[in-house]
Amino acid sequence: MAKRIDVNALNVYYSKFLAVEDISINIEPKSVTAFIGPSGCGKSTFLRTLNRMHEVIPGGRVEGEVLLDGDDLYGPGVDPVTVRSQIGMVFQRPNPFPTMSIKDNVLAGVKLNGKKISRSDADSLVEKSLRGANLWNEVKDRLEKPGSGLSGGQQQRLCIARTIAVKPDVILMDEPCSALDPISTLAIEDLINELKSDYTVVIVTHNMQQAARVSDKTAFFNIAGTGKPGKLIEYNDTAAIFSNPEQKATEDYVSGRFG
Amino acid sequence: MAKRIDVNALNVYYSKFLAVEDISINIEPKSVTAFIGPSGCGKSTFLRTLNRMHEVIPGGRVEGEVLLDGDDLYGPGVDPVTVRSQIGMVFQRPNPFPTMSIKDNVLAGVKLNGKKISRSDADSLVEKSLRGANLWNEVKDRLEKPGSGLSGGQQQRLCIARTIAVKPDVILMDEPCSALDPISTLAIEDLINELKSDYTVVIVTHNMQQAARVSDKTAFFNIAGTGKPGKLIEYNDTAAIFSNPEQKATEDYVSGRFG
Amino acid sequence: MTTNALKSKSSTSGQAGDKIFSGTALAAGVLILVTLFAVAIFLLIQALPTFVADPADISGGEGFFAYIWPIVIGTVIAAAIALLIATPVGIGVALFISHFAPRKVAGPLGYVIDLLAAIPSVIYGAWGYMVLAPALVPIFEWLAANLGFIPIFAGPASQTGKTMFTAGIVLAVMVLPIITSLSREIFLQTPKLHEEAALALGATRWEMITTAVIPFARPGIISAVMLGLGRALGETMAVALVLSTGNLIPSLIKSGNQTIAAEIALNFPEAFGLRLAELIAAGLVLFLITLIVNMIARGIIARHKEFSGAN
Amino acid sequence: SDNPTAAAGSESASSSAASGVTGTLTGIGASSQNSAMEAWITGFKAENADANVQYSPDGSGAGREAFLAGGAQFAGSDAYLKPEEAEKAKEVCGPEGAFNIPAYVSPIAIAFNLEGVEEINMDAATIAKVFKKEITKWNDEAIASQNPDVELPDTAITVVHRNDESGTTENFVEYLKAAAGDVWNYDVSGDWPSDIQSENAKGTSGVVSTTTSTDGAITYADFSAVGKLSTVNVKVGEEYTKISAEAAAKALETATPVKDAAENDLALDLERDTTEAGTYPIVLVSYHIFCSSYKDQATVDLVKAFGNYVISDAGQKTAQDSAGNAPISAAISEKAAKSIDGITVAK
Amino acid sequence: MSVMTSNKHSATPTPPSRKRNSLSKGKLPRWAVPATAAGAIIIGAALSTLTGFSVATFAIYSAVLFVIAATVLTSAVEGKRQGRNAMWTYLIYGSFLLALIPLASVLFTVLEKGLPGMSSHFLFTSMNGVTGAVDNQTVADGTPVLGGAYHALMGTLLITLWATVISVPVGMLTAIYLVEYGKNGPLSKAITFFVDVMTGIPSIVAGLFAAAFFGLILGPNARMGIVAAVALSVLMIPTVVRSTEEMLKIVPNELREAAYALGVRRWRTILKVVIPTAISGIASGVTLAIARVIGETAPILVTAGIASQINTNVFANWMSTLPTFIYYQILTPTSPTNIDPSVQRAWAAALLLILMVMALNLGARLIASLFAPKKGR
Ligand SMILES: Nc1ncnc2c1ncn2[C@@H]1O[C@H](COP(=O)(O)OP(=O)(O)OP(=O)(O)O)[C@@H](O)[C@H]1O
Ligand SMILES: Nc1ncnc2c1ncn2[C@@H]1O[C@H](COP(=O)(O)OP(=O)(O)OP(=O)(O)O)[C@@H](O)[C@H]1O
Ligand SMILES: [Mg+2]
Ligand SMILES: [Mg+2]
Ligand SMILES: O=P([O-])([O-])[O-]
Repeated sequence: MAKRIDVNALNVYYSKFLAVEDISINIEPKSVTAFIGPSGCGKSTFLRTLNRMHEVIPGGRVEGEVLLDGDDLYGPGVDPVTVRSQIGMVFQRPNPFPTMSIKDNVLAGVKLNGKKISRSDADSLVEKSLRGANLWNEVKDRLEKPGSGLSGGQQQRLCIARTIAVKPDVILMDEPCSALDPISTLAIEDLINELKSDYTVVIVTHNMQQAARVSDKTAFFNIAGTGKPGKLIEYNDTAAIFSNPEQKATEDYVSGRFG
Repeated sequence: MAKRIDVNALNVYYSKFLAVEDISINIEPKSVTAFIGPSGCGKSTFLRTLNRMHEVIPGGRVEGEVLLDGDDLYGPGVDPVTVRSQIGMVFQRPNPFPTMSIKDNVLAGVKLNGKKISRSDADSLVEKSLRGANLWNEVKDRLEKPGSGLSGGQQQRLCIARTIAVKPDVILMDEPCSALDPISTLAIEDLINELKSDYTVVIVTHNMQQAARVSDKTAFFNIAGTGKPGKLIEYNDTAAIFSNPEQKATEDYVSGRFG
Repeated sequence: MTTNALKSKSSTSGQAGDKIFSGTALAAGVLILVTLFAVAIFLLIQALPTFVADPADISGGEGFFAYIWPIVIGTVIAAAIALLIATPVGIGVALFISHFAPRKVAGPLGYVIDLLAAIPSVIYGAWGYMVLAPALVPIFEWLAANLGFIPIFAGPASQTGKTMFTAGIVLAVMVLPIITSLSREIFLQTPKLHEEAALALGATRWEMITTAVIPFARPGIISAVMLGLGRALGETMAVALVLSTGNLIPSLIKSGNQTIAAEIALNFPEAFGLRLAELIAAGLVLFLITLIVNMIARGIIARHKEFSGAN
Repeated sequence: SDNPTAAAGSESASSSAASGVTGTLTGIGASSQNSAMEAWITGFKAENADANVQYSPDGSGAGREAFLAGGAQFAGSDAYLKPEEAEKAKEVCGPEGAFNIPAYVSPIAIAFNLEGVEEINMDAATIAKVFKKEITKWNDEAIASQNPDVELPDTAITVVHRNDESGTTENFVEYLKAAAGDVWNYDVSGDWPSDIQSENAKGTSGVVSTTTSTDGAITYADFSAVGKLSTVNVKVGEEYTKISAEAAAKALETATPVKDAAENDLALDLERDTTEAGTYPIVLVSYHIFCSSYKDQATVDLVKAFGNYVISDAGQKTAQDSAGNAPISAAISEKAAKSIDGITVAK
Repeated sequence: MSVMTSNKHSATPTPPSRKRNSLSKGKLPRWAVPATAAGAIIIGAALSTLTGFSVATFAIYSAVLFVIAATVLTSAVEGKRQGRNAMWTYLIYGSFLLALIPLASVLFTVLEKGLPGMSSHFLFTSMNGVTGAVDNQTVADGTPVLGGAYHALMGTLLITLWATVISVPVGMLTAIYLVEYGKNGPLSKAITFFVDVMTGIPSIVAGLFAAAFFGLILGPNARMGIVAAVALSVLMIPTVVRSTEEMLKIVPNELREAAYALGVRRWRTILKVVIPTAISGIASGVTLAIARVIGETAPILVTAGIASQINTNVFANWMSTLPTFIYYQILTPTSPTNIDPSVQRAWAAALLLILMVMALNLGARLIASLFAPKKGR
């Protein structure tokens, strides 16, 4: 199911403001790619262009190409809905649907597809997805309760479960663990490792250890200063980025006290 | 200015649900104390009881004592407002005031209470606080712009600046860096180190490295299972917790793959 | 630990500010209750003669119940027609402005719809009988000819177009801006996080609206509809001018039927003594209807409380 | 500015002060006489610059109610005080009570909209049957037989009546009841009989505009307001009387004073079933109701001045110019002046 | 910019051969929807002609046909979900167009009938001294209509102003109590409930109540501006409470907590953080509430009386407002024989009233945009 992503000379704008400039990158199928870089350098912005979520923001637009197995996401006649159901996304802030129960949250994406799903299939999908997100034990007794009653970390795991349940080709994750404790983070990282045997995973993270642990390739983004566009500085195998970066900026960043 | 905090046999409830049970802990002035533990164990909940923010939640109540330099925060006749202006708080999610400019956000704690402040005092306070939060360079040209236009990391640093500006005795931070990139995190950690020479700092974190780097003492919380109350398992010098924990649970937690 | 330093620092003046403010807020709330109570008492006292009078002296000669129930039904019919039209259209317009129209035009469009609220009810009444009613006559005739077997469309259709159906449409136009503007504000407040969550799951725009927007806005929509219903139930002048009143009949395209508010407005000027008491009693009944309707609405909102958008 | 009719305004200001009445007189009551009342107020203020009269056309019932509650110093009413009201008036007016003065007389036209037909003759029974919806076509034999010269179309008759309670309705059905009692078997009331389901509208202007826009419609309305509508000639005695102010005034002359009324009370009972040729019996008489005594001299002066102005020739003339009604006769005017001059300060 | 993009396009080597974009498969061609619309209009016209052509049936048939056809077509080509999306999209666009019809019709009627009467004379003079005779004269001479609505305009402004001054603080404070202090206790539940009930008070009852209430204090039939303002307040308060409450509820709790944690007092938090965040919604709610009452007729009649001259004192003497002015001009024309001048004045007053509320709306929007949460950079 996994698909490759090729980005060619992509510029990303917020109305007139060029937030990300001239990115070209090839993301292999069945791999985990990590985006790292300082805050504000446009990691989230770029990630959102990969499933056309960027255009949801008023004024958000792109120039250039993003190819999913050779098909341009931004080609004429392409429906963003099709794109997004093939490329799932987990956000920085947990956002379970407040009006739905935990169970319905997990099934939200599946139900949209209009496919009839039997009760037992639904139940097993819910369990599988929640287990995958390492949340099953905590919520199995209150599947009918609203998702908003959970703690932040629990909510984020619920959102991950929701995305997994749709079984997309590509999963984009924007700092999915920034609200999680180590145990949950561990579970998610394990999950990412499992997922990559079937899917293409792209993850934004601030935790360089995490990038080093989970990703096959790492892209380092940087920004020259406020108001300047973010750029892709270096993209390489994770090992190379962390041990032997080509660029001075990358080295400075990864060899900070963090690592 | 720093003050000590002594908590005696504190139970914290959400209406009928006992979220945190029987916590006793002594937090030294001019020190940094880190709370660690798995998600949902009640770290945030307990932290919020330290400046009476817990009671803002409907049904939120406590039993027991929290002493600030020997004065019970929950004593009769104590005004929560007084408590909170002496014990500041930074939240997990960045929450700048959307109606205010960056500058007004920093001055919010001062101005909202109707205190008069001269223009020059205000300007220097803004600069000092923003520098302290490592945000000055990024926003100095747009102080009059709304705070909500910043990126997540920038917003969180703005919130830290806002709290610093009030000059409290104690600063509580609930995963203040979970939305920050390493460089900002570094700056915040440096700041915490600076702050501790004057203030008492309590920080909730998932990043054990961070706990190890910034804190003098570490408290490990755990939870036996869903619906059970969170408990303080071990509280000791940070070095001891990470190198030589007394409890098996602590050791398991800190010696995970994360370290 | 003799004195609590925190306590001594707790400035009483600051706390007084809070007390005064919350006290004022409370007083305002209580004032509303008192006013409403006073209105109820006023209605009761003034209506009392109706209930103690000899049934033969009441209009129609068969007692108050026989007098009031046809116009109660009429009131409900008028309000029902109005809401059946205005609720879907109003929500549609609100969605159009909040989620469909291009941003640049959305604001002005909302403004244009709000304008409907600005038009006084006398004008709606005048427009209703001068423009709308004649325009509807051919439609009524068509309905009577083709769907006449349904009692509500039974002919012969009114030649002036001044029917319950017309009154309902005028009321719908009048409550539309109320429903629209409140719903619109709430739709606009739907957390972006939730909308994006739905879109990222591959939802179409309509599916995003059903998963994220509508559930979040549901209590607000119900309130908006209740507000509209209040207006529809209580509207006097427009109905008085538009409707050819009469006895309760099932057909909506003939002259006939009456609403409580219009009954009061039409007869109040010449009323005195018992007739006045009767009309005020009718007002009291209207009051009770609103009470019941609101209880039902409350019930609906309360059932969804646990899953309300606030978290 | 408060001076829309610029020329007239400046003139009147100078002529005023002489009379010396001051204060504000409040009246509430019938809407029928509103146009006349505006004319009276304007005319009165032109002569008495320091005096003010305000009148709210809330309706006759509301006017009498307010008057009896002490909320207005006089009432305008399409019906005179009923005995129990007259009794109640003693509470606010003192032992002498209140009295009625006919101030405004206007014929009620039976007006219709029928293409190509200008005038139609009907007797009382036919009128009653039309409004009862027993006659439903314009070319019905009952109508045709009275109008041999008129070509009547096969149009349906749409009856348009008032949907608000009204003095016009009350006078009209009083006529039907008196002149065609065997057909019109409903109680006399300001409310249209609810058994007759028909088109209706609010106010005189409402029924007129509905009738004007509906072919085949017929209604009853104040003669001055019927505009382009045609009117029915009503059979009185052996002849058909065309509606006119003079014919209406004649009806007033044949009216009889209400029995048992006080001496100063000019309430009239009209003879609706009169057979005297040239009389138009469907007439609305609207009264001014005053107290026999008021609490202070200033009010008494004001009331007297205004009351006298209204019934004076000048007053009736202005009203006629404005409202198109019929003037009261000299005889009534004379009696009214005597009654008004009898108003005293309460002891 | 577009030149640059195309340059880049051509310059970029595109690895996989691009025959057809599989993501765009099963997508309706661009011309499909306009074509369906054209078809629907033609068939709609035909159907309508069959049953005796009228614009109304033509529009209805065409619209229904278009929605059905476009839905079916989209469903068939793009799938059921897209079909449903398309259907609802068209219905929502349709509902907007539908709502525009009465608006356009009412506005057109008011403009058509009201514009001829709009003049500075109309705007700046009262009806003092204008009698039927005057109107008869103008009709006979064909001169411009005399008399204006200045007194009524003043009355409307003053009475509405006073009603707003009473209702907005009471309504907003109540909403604040409900959202910030009531904590869903029995009292706040009762208030919420009865506020809803209050929206159902028929306006005439509100007027009678205010009249009776002031009658107790000042004696029977004490009619003046302030009594009318109180009557309008009874009608206005629930709208203010309701809309303010809804707006306060959706202010994120995080903001309140942020302020509390800074040691800001609750009332200051409410005044300086919560209300500013919600102000745009509140402003439009208040505008709506004003619009709701500014056109009221029945309660004014029994509380403020009627006047033909200017009175700017709400605490003494009778007053007219634009709606009562319109009402009486229509229902009891100054000259029954020549109603045209009165009708003209009535529609001109209606136009004036609408223009006033438009200005009010604009003002509220301005306030809202000045204070609204600032977005963007
Ligand atoms: N909605 C928006 N409108 C305008 N500019 C925006 C918007 N969101 C983000 N930006 C700007 O775009 C740039 C990139 O922001 P982005 O959120 O992508 O950074 P990031 O690398 O994800 O940062 P972080 O690590 O803090 O999440 C920043 O300068 C930011 O201010
Ligand atoms: N508002 C609330 N009402 C009821 N229960 C709550 C509320 N907030 C949190 N809880 C419950 O209290 C417990 C402790 O939650 P808390 O948010 O303090 O955990 P935490 O340690 O901060 O977790 P995290 O690391 O995810 O932030 C959890 O079981 C949670 O479900
Ligand atoms: Mg980001
Ligand atoms: Mg927490
Ligand atoms: O003058 P009316 O009583 O018929 O309105």
